[in-house]
Amino acid sequence: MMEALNFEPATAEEAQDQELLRISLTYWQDVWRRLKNHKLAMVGLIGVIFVILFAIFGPLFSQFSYSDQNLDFANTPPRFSIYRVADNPDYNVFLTRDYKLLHISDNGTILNRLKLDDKDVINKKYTYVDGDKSVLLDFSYNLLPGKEAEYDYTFSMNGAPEVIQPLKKVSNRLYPFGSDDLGRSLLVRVMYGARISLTIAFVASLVNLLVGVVYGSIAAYEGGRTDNLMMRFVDLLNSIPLLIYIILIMVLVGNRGLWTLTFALGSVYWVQMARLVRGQVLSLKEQEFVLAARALGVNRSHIISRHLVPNAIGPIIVTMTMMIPSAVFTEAFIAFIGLGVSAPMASWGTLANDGLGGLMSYPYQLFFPSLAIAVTMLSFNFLGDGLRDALDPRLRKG
Amino acid sequence: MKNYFLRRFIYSLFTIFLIATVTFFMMHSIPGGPFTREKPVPPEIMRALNAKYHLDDPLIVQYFDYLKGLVTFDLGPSFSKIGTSVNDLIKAGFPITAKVGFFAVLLITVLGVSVGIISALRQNRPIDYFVMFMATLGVTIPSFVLATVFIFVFAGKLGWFPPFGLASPLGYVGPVIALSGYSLSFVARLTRSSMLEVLRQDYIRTARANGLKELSVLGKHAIKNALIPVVTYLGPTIAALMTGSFVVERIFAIPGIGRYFVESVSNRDYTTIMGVTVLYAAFYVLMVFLVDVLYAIIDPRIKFEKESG
Amino acid sequence: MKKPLLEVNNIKTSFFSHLGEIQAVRGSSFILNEGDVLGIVGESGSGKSVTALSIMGLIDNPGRIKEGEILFGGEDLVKKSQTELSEIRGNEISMIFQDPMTSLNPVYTIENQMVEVIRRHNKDMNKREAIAKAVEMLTLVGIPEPEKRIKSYPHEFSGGMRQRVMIATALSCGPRLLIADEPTTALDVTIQAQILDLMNDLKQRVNASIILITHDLGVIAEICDQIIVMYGGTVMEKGTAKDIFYSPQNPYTVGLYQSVPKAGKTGEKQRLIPIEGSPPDLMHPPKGCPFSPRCPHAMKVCLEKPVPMFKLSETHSSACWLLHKDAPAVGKYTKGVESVG
Amino acid sequence: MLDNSKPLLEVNNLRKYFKVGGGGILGGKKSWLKAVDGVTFSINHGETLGLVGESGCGKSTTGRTIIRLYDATGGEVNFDGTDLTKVPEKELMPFRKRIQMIFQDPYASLNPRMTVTDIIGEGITTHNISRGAERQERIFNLLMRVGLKREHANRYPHEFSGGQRQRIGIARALAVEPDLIVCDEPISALDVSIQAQVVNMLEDLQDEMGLTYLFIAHDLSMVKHISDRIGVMYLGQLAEVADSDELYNHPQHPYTKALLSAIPIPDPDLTRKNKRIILQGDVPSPIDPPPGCRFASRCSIASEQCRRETPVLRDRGAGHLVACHNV
Repeated sequence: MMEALNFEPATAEEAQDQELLRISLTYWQDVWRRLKNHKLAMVGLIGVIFVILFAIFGPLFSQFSYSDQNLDFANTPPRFSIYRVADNPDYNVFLTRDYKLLHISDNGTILNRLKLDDKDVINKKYTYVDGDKSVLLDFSYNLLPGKEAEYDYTFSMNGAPEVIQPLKKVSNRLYPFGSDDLGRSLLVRVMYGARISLTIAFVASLVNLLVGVVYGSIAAYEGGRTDNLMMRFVDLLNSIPLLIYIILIMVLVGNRGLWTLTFALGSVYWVQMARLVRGQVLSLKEQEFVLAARALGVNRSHIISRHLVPNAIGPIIVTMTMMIPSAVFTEAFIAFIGLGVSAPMASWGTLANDGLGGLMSYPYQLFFPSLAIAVTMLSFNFLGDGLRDALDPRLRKG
Repeated sequence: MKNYFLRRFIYSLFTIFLIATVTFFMMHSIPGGPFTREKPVPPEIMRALNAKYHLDDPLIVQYFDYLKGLVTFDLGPSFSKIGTSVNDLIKAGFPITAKVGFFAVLLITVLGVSVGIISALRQNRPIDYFVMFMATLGVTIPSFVLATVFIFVFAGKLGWFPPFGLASPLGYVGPVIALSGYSLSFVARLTRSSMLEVLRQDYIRTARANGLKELSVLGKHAIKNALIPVVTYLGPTIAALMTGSFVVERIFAIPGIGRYFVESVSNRDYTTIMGVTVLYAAFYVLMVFLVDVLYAIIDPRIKFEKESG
Repeated sequence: MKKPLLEVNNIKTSFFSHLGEIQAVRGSSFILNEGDVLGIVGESGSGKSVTALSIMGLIDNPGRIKEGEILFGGEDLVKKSQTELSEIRGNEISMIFQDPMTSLNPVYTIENQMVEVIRRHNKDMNKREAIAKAVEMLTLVGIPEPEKRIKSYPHEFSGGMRQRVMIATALSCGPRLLIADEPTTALDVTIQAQILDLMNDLKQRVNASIILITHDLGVIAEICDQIIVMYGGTVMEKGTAKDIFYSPQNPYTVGLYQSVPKAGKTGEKQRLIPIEGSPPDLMHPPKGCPFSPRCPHAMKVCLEKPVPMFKLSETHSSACWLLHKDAPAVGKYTKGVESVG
Repeated sequence: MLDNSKPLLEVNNLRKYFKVGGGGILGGKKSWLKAVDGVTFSINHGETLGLVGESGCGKSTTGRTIIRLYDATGGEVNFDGTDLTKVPEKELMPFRKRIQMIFQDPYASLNPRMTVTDIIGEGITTHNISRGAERQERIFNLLMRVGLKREHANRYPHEFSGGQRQRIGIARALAVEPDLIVCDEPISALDVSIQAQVVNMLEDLQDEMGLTYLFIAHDLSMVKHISDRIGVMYLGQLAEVADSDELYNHPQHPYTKALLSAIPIPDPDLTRKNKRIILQGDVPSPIDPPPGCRFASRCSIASEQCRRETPVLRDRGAGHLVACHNV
């Protein structure tokens, strides 16, 4: 059991071998490694990329533009219950909520609208014609007291037996997200809405970033009276309800364009960024590595570009990722109370606002813009949370 | 200490004054008067209207009249609702808005804080993940979506709640949820992170080292410190709930002040816009001030630092 | 013969991070007798504070005591639940910490915090009696005008005064053991002198054993009877103050002593003898003796095999292969008897 | 060439006040934090002057004011014949090369986003000393000089231990070949065994390169070890200046005596025999300090005069300067 103990002196190399060198990673490699391990952040990142691609390239693949309308195909939902009124050749119809009868192909393409020929309101019997075909719709069952039938409508074509059961549900090939009350493709409008909403959000955030960084760093770098005065102004802005001021600016400017909104958002929300940057610069300015650079006589622009900015960039990026969704949010909010971009342009907020009226009949018109907003918000939030953890300097000591 | 509050109070009044001034000049720099309509109004009627509302006075005179009105709490007549004053509109709308807002604040503080604390104490366990997931959803769904989904599902499909109005107590449920959704989630997240931060502090370790019961360590030593950032957030939030009410009041057809504001914006009813803006701003500034006071009460270091530093 | 109050047997405490296991304490054993003042000395990362927190049962997530036992008055503290431990903490074992600026709750008055602790462990005491007790303790630790100052908040005290408050609170329930974790490190030299003076004074007047943790050999020389030298999560040497300072039997202890200037000596400038290299990474601790990579006398066995304790006298033992009977004779290192624990 | 007959650095009645409180439209009253209030000393070529004192005594501020990280409120800093406080910012460059600083916190003193090469090379580039391969070679040499390896050049600060980081900080200062180095508590954040490594290295470098040090620290025993002369600071003023051994063996100022006796000696018998002077109370606030001797409130021999008049630093023979009315 007793093994021989080796009491020879150890060489320096043997002793050195015991000391392990740590893996060398640059800051951004390290951040990226952390971020990759953060599952929700990766979900967020993919979401963000998806939303941006959707906005940029989505419209290219569509035959419609955001303003192409077709009143015949207004208010079509994303999914149809189709009734097959003739077998040979196939003839499927779909009845919209406002009693338009549409001819639908087997795979869900809208072919044409049948003309309403005769409207017997009292007996609830409508007749639609398409060339030589005529379809009789009977929805009087709806009115029977204590309705016993399990169906609401019957269709019969050219006097053929009544069809009471829908054939199947198919997705709307022409308008995957359905169409709005003017027969515009909601998918295309949501894509264009993404362009508008994201443009407003990105540009406004960029303006905020720029103003905030410049304002905050000047205040912090100059210090003293300048800083005091500048920060009093920020305090003042901070103590007023900014949303109201955006509304006032919108009223004031009158024109409801894209740039007005961007300007309105950009003019007030830089306050948060300015405070953050000031705080960062103030604390970094007193850090010993900045003092060391100053003691070496490194000039101001180098100190800012090599010492201050690279070390403040983490929190700035995090704030930026949080600013974009909040700009989307605010824009949607403003649009929702009727101050958004004017028609036929549409942001997600205006789309949601338009969809509100027909909520009970056409819920999808509200659902899709809302979904787009929520997905964007969620993605940016996940990404921002992940970045915050990944960039947290407290986790990076030693 | 008293000195500090007095200074803060004077500062608040000064802020309100500045806001009122800026708002006044903003509103008066809009091209076209409040009576500019698509249909041209005959010049003599326009003159008469302008004279009636003193719009023909020099701007500076109007400004001082307006300030005098503010000091005496008279916000002038409404331009669009003939015969009613802005004061009347506020008297009619504000209590309703305040009531909904009050319930929302109650929900946010009670539920948001407690859920945040539970989540922090059960960090990285299922309940924490669940709460944080809900809270993240909560901060990402706009209030109008929340409101419409509520109406569509609970009022429309299920019929549990009335879709519009506040006639029955059940009518409050939807507006309060829609109004508080975002802040509720935010407060929960904030409370959680603040609580986790506090639990890492040395004085918590001291409390444990002194053998204090876990209930006291958490309930007394941790919570009071953890609430400091939450309180700071609550002031502006309470005020923001009032502004958030634009949308919610519109969707639920509640005759609150937010709806009047939206209407006045589309009607270019300048006195009402100004009145409501100043009211909001004053309310906001007051809330921030109250939070400062509360803050100083919770955290004894504040007055010390602010007085000496 | 003194009775042992605390017996720490082969404690291993680790922290589990996403990068791996940090073995903060890798088997530490010692005995503290009643009425003794034990000093634990070591550099940062030596495991001295974690040892103390293990005794207190205050190892937070993601750390835990992996094995070993801590016998206090014959009972194993490792096996006790947090609820049971909370009855002991602050009552029978108290602890004060390094940074008095952050160790008191900023939002409660001193009175509030002291009374809470006193009444926690003296359930029959009413509030007035507890306040009287608190004032008495503050007087004991030399706070001027204690009746008035007790109403203050922590931020209204200086660092030295806060550390006095911490000591007063720790002693208020008459503990049998006081653990002081670097109590003077955050303080200025003249304030440190005040606190050390106070502790020396209390040592006579209070009936408690003390564990003093510090990195400062001077502080330890001043107060402690028994000394433990820790490095890399293990105990390197233990003995009386005289053993450790006058006949150290471990290259690490010797190295530590040689790296501090001897302020007493004058005349010709003396060169310091530093320990080369850096302390071990506790995520990947050396296989053998933790000090072997930096040791001037390192042998092959030192790098390969963990060192057992070698007993040199009743009071003195050291973990170093040089003390093995077969090892070559080096300097003043003598031979010891291999022992367990 | 350097003029060795005169001191390299002469600090004359240096003052640095910071404004505290006040500000804003409704701000409270302003007051002054007198961090450095009339400090006078000189350092000869190749000498090490230690500056000791407790936290808040103004020793670091003195160092930073000397190298113009702060602008002095008053007084002179004569470096090799030039009053640095009067030199315009733009013309400071030659002096930035000649005076360097080593900092306290090995974690905060290196930019975490820069590699060791960038950190050490910054001064070389700024002062146009060398470029390209020559610059890189110079950096390698500096690394080896401070006991690190060539392989370390492309690493980031977080990959090093505290002691290694402090070496990088020293290499950065040495890169521009300065005459004077202000060492601002360079060892107080390090472990005991590492402290000795750094101190020995500083001593070796001084011998090899003829450096002059202003060594700032709160640990008197280490300061005594490294310094030729020592200045003891209390609340922004110098209490006593003398040769290290003289100061250590024959302290005259009551504060120096207390400070010396407060150092715990790593020798159980000696330290327990040592009769210790315990100062009562805490260091008063440096904000708007009362007139008279700053130490009067804690001094056992303070007289009426001490509370009225500020004592000046007077030579008590052989360059032993004391600022006290009663010794």
